Amino acid sequence: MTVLFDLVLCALMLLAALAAIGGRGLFRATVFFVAYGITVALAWVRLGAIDVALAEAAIGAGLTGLLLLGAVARLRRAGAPEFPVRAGLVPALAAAGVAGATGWVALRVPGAGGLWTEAGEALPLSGVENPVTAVLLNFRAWDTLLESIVLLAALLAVWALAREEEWEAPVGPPLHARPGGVLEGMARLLPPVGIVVGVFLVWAGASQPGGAFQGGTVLAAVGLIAALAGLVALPRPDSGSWRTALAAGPAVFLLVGASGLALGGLLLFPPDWAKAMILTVEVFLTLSIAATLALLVLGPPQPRRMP
Amino acid sequence: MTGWLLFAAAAILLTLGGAFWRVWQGPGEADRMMAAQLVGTGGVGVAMLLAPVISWHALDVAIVLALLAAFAAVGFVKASSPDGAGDPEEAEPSEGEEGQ
Amino acid sequence: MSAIALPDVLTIVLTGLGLLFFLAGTVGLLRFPDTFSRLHALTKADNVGLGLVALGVALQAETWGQLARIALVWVLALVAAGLVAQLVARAALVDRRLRG
Amino acid sequence: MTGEVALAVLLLGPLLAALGCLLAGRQGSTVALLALIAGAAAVVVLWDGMLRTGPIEVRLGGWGAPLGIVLRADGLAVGFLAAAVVVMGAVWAVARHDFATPRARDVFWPSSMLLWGALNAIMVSRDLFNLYVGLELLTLTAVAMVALGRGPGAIEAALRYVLYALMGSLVYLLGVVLVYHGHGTLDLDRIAAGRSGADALALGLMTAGLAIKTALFPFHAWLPPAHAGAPSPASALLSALVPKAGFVMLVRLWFEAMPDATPPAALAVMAALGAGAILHGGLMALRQERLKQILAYSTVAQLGYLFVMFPLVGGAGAGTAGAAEAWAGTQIGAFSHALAKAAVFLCAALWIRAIGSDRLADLAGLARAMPLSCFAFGMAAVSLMGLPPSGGFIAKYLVMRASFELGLPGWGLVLAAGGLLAAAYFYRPLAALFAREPPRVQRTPRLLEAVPLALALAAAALGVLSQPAYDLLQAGAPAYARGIGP
Repeated sequence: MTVLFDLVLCALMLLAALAAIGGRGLFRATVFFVAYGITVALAWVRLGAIDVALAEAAIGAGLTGLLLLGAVARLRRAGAPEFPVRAGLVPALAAAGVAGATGWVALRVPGAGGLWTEAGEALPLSGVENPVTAVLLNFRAWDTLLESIVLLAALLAVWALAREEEWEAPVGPPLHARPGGVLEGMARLLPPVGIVVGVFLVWAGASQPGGAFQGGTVLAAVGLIAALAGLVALPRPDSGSWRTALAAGPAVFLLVGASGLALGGLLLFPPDWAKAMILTVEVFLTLSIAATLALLVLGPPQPRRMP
Repeated sequence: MTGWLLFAAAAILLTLGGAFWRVWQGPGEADRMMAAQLVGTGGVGVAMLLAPVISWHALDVAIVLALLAAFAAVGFVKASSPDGAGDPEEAEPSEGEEGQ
Repeated sequence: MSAIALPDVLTIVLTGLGLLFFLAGTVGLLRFPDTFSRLHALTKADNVGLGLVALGVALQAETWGQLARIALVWVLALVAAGLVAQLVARAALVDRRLRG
Repeated sequence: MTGEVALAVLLLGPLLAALGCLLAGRQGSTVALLALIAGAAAVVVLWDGMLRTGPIEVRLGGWGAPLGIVLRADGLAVGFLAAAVVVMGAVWAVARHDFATPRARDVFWPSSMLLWGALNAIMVSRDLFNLYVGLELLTLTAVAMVALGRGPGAIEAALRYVLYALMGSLVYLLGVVLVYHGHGTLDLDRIAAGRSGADALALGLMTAGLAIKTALFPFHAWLPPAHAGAPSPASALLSALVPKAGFVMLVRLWFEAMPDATPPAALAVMAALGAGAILHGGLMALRQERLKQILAYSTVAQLGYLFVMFPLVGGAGAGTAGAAEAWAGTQIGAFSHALAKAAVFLCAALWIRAIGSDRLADLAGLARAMPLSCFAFGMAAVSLMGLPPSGGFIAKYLVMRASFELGLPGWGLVLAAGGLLAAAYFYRPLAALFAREPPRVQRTPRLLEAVPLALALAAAALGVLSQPAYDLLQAGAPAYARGIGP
């Protein structure tokens, strides 16, 4: 039965991917991309990688869909011609060749088995019980620290797209909805639930799947729903409080990492304090990830008068 | 039990194949969007069915999927409003002859 | 051949019924003639389907936390589907191009 | 411990400074200056410590490989850390005047600090995935800087850059996956200790990805529009420093992690691509009408020089004195290119401020009005052509001598051809600058003109002080390049 399930899931995943790149029309491609994100999240569940599935569900099926649909609409309003989203034969063959070769070699060459044993032995010293969190926030904290800053760099790149005279404007398009309408009702209903779910994912991340990234993404998503209904005012890129929110997570992470120097080594989390240190980092990181992702989706500042 | 749950999950996935066809075929963008919505609901169902088999934490994935199921659709209705930032309820139906 | 416990039988029956609703929803999505009736088929069918699947999985749950999550998933899916159907239908009503 | 603190200053310092710049807004450049001063001191401490005790190793979080990440500041790393801090400092001095508007200021200062931090992180990392993360950060900040340029051309260049770079990242990451599958570790030294049947494909994929990021011919199409379209002080960072990160990663992969997976034919292919870059970049530079485009194509060509090293250091000559010379020559070449290329781009920045254009025709006669910067440009051009006295000359001399010693004179001749091309494409801007025409310019402070001059003099000094650079590069160099008999 497992084989049947796997076959159907893989077929769907491939179909969604091919339809997203092989068909005509940006809108259809985008919808297939959302469907693809859902199937990939399910594949991660099937593989037991719940942490990744959570991230994929929130990013792949959630935020990216919103971002791409907005882009499609913007292109249309700008009068851009509907260019064919048709991957050329050569890149398609090249991609298939690379994927095929990688798969073939990976199946043929015996695997070295990863680092499960080492991670299991070190887990009691890491301060948390979820091995994924131990890897992300302790064993390989330097990677995660850099990754959290990568998000910020991406936001800077998005903001760089604004024109000089637009820097005074709030980010994103001017969002509004009918007062008391369905959209506004939804925007009042979902965020409280989403905040509970997001906070739960962060809090639970120490012992079970979840964590700052997953929780932060959910918080960003429900925040965006509120923003889409015009319930929250969008910030300007030079807003001090928002910049503090963007910087807080990486800053706390950096300071905690540097404080390790006093405790015996860079990015060192002594076992007795590790849990407190990691949770502190995660709380601030969640805030920053949520703020950064939400601002990334909203885009650069835009003038309030539409052309 | 495991066998049945996996079978049921595979069967739901197969019905999603039908939704894929509707996304491909359209004809309207509303059709494509609603079919994607079905893929989302189906995905929630599959994640729930996998929970007893793989890990009960799969329910958290189902929650996130369900919570954000509406997300793409909200983006869609926003994007299809006149200024790309509004809400279809703010506008009057223009040609409602078949929609009443 | 061991006897199957009652909860397992119920799970199979409920999820099986849920499957039928998913199937019905997909058939509706594929066969109904216009955008609005397709919308209608979909939201009704897949929500009942999802509800039945949720009930079936709930019988396998081991803790109250799991039960609560299953309930949350279903409620979220119901709310999302209702709101989305409303919004998309409204958008299609305002702008007939979306109907194709 | 001192070394660990110095490394912490160089790794965490720029990142903290970037956050500080984001919060400080108007005071961004001050925050950046403080970080640069601290960074310069840290480089001195590291350099000194390394010469006394050898490469400095830090096991982050106390874990060590394979579970954790190991950092190591060896000669190669410290050399690039030093080059980076010098170039950053010079760019700071010019950028402080150029990025005055709120948007430019608010994006440039955090981005430049992040770029510096990412570069430092890559230079000292010994972990394939950590290198990937560092490269992502570097690329995104570089893209942000390109997007800061004016006009739709800049956005198009940034978009093209992003698409190329993402493709490179994914292909590299696929290779990393294969390595982890085969070796069960991501640590460079542990990978070198074992072997896996997946090594050849993994190395091929990672090389392809990094070749895109390094703009190695024929994957260079993104570079000229990006480097020519970015604001000039940013171009200096992009051209002088950013592609070197991918190059250092390639060197670490080919000569440190997987020396056994590289047959002579593959080494020759890398050098052949380098030769292609030298010829193509040089010929294209000859045909450009705008100074910044000439400089961008010159970067394509100069990056090609770095790859000529591959068959000289690996292959038959591995472990001989010739290999050690080719190794040191190439790295000195990379340092002197960083200094000289930053110098010429900063000249371009000053001139664009003064006359509002970088067309060769508009530069005519500028040497009368801005003699210092024009002299700096000339000095830097001498180094980029590989004429004495300069780091560029020593670099080329060492690599050419190695190619003759090892019986592979063809590669040496390619370098000579590249030098002739460089002389040809630099002749045009130089001729324009020193033409007898009355220039009309806005006044530029002399002190600003001294900034590129300092860089150009540093590039020249590398030629005179090549022995310390050579000693530095021998510290922790792979056995291939240590000049010990096989």
